[in-house]
Amino acid sequence: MTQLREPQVDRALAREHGLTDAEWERILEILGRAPTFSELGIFSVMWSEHCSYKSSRVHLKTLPTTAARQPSEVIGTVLVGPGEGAGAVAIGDGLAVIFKIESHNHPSFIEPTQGAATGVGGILRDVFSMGARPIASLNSLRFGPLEDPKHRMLLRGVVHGIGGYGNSVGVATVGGETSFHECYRGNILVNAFNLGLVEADKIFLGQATGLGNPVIYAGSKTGRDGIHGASLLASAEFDDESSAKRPTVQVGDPFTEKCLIEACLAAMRTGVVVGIQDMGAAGLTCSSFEMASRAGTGIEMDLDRVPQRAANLSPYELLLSESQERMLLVTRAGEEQRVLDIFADWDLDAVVVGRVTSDGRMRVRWHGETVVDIPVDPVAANAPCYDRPRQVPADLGERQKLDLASLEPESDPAGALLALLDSPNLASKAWIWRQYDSFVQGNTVIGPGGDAALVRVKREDGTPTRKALALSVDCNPRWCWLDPHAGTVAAVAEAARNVACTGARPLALTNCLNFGNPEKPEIMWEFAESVRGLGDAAAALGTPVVSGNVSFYNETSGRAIFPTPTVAMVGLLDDFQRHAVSHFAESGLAVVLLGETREELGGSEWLALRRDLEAGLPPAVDLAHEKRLHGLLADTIAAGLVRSAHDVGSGGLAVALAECGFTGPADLRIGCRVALADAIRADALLFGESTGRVVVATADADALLARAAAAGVPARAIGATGGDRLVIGPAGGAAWIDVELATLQATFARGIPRRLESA
Amino acid sequence: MKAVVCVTLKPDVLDPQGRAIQRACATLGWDGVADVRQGKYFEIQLQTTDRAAAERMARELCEKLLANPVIEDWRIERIEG
Amino acid sequence: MKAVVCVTLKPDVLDPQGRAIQRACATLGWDGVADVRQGKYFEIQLQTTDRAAAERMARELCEKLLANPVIEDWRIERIEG
Amino acid sequence: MFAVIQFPGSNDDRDMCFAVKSALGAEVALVWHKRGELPPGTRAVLLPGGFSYGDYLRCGAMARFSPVMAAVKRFADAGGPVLGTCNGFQVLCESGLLPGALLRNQALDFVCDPEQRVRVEQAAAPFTSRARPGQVLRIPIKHGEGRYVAEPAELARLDAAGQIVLRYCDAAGETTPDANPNGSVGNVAGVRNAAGNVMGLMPHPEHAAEEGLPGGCDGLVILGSLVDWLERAR
Ligand SMILES: Nc1ncnc2c1ncn2[C@@H]1O[C@H](COP(=O)(O)OP(=O)(O)O)[C@@H](O)[C@H]1O
Ligand SMILES: [Mg+2]
Repeated sequence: MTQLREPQVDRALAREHGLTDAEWERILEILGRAPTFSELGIFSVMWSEHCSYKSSRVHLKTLPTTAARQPSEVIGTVLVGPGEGAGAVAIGDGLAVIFKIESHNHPSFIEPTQGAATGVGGILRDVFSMGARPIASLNSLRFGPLEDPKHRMLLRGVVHGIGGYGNSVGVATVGGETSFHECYRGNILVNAFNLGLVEADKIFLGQATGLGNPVIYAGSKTGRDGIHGASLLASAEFDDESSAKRPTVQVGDPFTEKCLIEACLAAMRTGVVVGIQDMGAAGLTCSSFEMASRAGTGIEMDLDRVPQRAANLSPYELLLSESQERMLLVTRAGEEQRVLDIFADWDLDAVVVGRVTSDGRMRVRWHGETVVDIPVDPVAANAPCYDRPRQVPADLGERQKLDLASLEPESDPAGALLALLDSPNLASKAWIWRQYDSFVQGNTVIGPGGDAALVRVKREDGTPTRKALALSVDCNPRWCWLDPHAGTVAAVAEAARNVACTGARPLALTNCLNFGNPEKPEIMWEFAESVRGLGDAAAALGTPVVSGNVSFYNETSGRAIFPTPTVAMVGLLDDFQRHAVSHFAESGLAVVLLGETREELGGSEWLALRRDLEAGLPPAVDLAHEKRLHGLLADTIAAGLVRSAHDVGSGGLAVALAECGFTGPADLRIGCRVALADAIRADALLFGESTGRVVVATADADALLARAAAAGVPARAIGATGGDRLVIGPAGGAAWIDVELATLQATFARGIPRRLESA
Repeated sequence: MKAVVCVTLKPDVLDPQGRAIQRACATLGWDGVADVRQGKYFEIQLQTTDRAAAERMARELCEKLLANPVIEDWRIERIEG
Repeated sequence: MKAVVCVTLKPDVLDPQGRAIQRACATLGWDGVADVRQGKYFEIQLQTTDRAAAERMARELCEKLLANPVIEDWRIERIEG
Repeated sequence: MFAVIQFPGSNDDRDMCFAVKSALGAEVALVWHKRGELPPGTRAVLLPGGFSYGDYLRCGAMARFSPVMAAVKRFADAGGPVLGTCNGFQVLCESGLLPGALLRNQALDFVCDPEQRVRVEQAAAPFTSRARPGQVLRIPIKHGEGRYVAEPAELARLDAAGQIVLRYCDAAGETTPDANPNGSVGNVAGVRNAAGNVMGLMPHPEHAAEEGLPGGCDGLVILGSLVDWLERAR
């Protein structure tokens, strides 16, 4: 028998494991003795920021997580809220959607292709482990400037990783967002979202119930990869030494994942599975502890049975490995063979590695020796929780200062429009999404390129329904830096507005909160403000927060990223054939602007690009107006009154009108002629980013204006579609902008490829 | 001169391709195939006639472009020409 | 024994990956890189101690699985053990 | 009955079944790759898209050794119609049931385009009888390794024998380099065997088979031709 030779476990080693002295004392208290090396490893990962949410829990608790609507068969009811693998919301017809977004920032910075790929793999497992078939993915990406060759390489690598994995597993990637900013030069963001479909009464949870039930390990073999990978990487700042103490980065195996999806869904159909969870961060440890903790049980495990890829893995390594594509299942005792046979048919390893016990302890044996014996709850449910000090950033006043009166007006509006369309943040992301399979599974009604994606709902047995889900992921990090509360409110509002532009009603949201080091009071203030904004907006719009993820320590050499609370909104449309697209679909329609344009240039793309200034207050958000606007869109699109609706976002009205002209099918290009009468400065009219605005095209402007008035939504007919130019001017005066659409389109299309081709 | 370079995944890193090939061998009845690791192979034509210079260039290429040191090892198999 | 095998595209088949690497070299300022061809590299652990048997197995593997004769050439680089 | 072969890693298998069943009303069954025989009553075989065996090594290289492929080969040798789309096309080439090979796209990137056009070069049973010669179809593509290659002599022979069925083209039907999404020689998008009963194509007809979705319905020209042929042969 191999003798276990492990380092001396003491306070110093605990510190090396990222545990504080107070946490070490707490471990001694819980155990009544010093932990074994394996136990120390377990405490260290389970109590890491990544797994325990110790700095964020007090704030996240305040979020609205259930819909006001009841009971459970009603559309919009939250069936599973935060805490499980992902959140679940009823969509009627006995169906539910399950979705979540998660970060894979640090791994993607170190190895962009594999880091992004394993991010996609992880979020898929969160979704299908609950019994849902994953049907649509989104991704939110942030890089440093494309002028930096390293960031061109990172962009390429990340996109190859997301595509390589998502395409192989047969899940459509239907949308996302991508932006570039100096603040991400040392720390890119890769947030991956997935949504799955499940029968509402067949949702599986990660729980180890039933005394004596077998615990099954299924999927890839365990290797030495990623020990302290995701968990510790995501729980500490980056510095120049990160490369030296790098853990082994995991490589994704989408083929195994695809087989796992099918095998797990088949296993769940047998009716003998009582609980299932993926092995994500902290691998076997985290999944077994969480499953036991949720069920109030214990687990007894024999590590020698774990399928192993490498020779001589120690118990510490077996417990902490973050090898990908692995699942943990609990089945009814005596019926496990049915499940094992299914995995065998898919040529996947599946082994009974333990049993459920009743004493609330985790007992792990290795080579006949007990290497772990700890109570489950103090490790899992009762992990440390900190209310960290917060402080308003010293320079916040400076950030928010902007004197519009002294700001030189735009002298070349057409040039500004071209410059905006060419800028990486606004330019076409087609170079990215053309590399994603956006229509596998045959449900994509609107793929990437519009405001929100639209995915028809088809039952697992292949029966199509008329319903569709609208999906959008959004955040304006600059706004969040200028005012984290207002910026986060705006992110929720924009995501919901994008969803509403298809005709869908916003249902619920998930979020990924990417921030710097929470131990710094200024960062913690940003975080708390952002969570407050998230809660306020979610409550006002009636879209509960059903799942989410926090990514702290997005800093390099002491410089934090802008606060980046990514919001992904899911909406529901009753009839997928009755939807609106975001581009003009016909000539001769009236162009109507819903919402009001105010003199707001703070935090705008125009200000950053043309005045080299990132300052001011972000535009105000009126959540009551937003809600009315979303309702108006849903009603008028369902009534066939509105053919196209496009959110006015970054770059303002001029950019939105240009996009309406050329983001449709390749051979469809429709210009418009628009007159703006508001009495505010022209550059704010053209490029200001006032929220709550949507450009719609309609064949019956009078009817639409009447509906808008009845709904209390400001609306004004501003022009008509047609021709091959974009013409915008003051009412009755010479045009500010009069450019051929083809020119605008070429600029928009080439913005990113052009930069990638450069040396 | 020509440099021949091989880039392989580090031993502890999962090699899904190699594993899939090994499994395929087993199902095809080639039981004797115990393990397969797949890597990349490069033939690089260098505009130099100096062996040492060629080796230096090849090494730099491997370090900066052909391999990601986080997951891959590289080896200059030979310099010929 | 271990067989090391290389599979390369036939000379007249376009190798865009190799070309992309060559171009990247040029833009990175390494002008001396005239041409790059990329191929695949396999390390195969064979359960035999007989060199001739190992060679036979490796050859069969190449012919039947590792290379597609329409587009690829293969070469047993070495048998070691 | 149509048999849709399901390899581990197949992705468009269920979509293919859906298209054949709901758009054409034909009977269809998913057939697991480990089966040694096709189900009784099989009248046409469809090899779907996806990433069989992860497409590790080479696309389609390992799927051709799946037990069911021996049965598919016997079926094809006996004159039964076999259609491979995307990964299915790759499997057919690797199996030697179709000439040529499919390599990584020239631009190296995966390409997804719901608006790809192809021109029908041969309007004939069993796969393209519903088309006019020269007709332009809009059929989506999504693949990373779709660059069709064959030696020049072989290609000339295929052309002369009418085995090149589809070529990538623009909306006007011109087979320009710009309309070629992956660098295939001669813009080849689909070929058939000498006997004419085995065909492979990179585009996905099953994703152009439903009104109201952006893929359109041109895929039914191909799948429907096969249905017509089976009706007539009955
Ligand atoms: N990383 C990505 N992956 C997939 N689609 C993307 C990605 N980035 C942007 N897109 C798509 O490009 C379009 C424009 O994105 P964005 O500029 O964020 O739009 P908006 O400002 O309307 O929210 C959207 O349809 C979006 O889904
Ligand atoms: Mg957006």
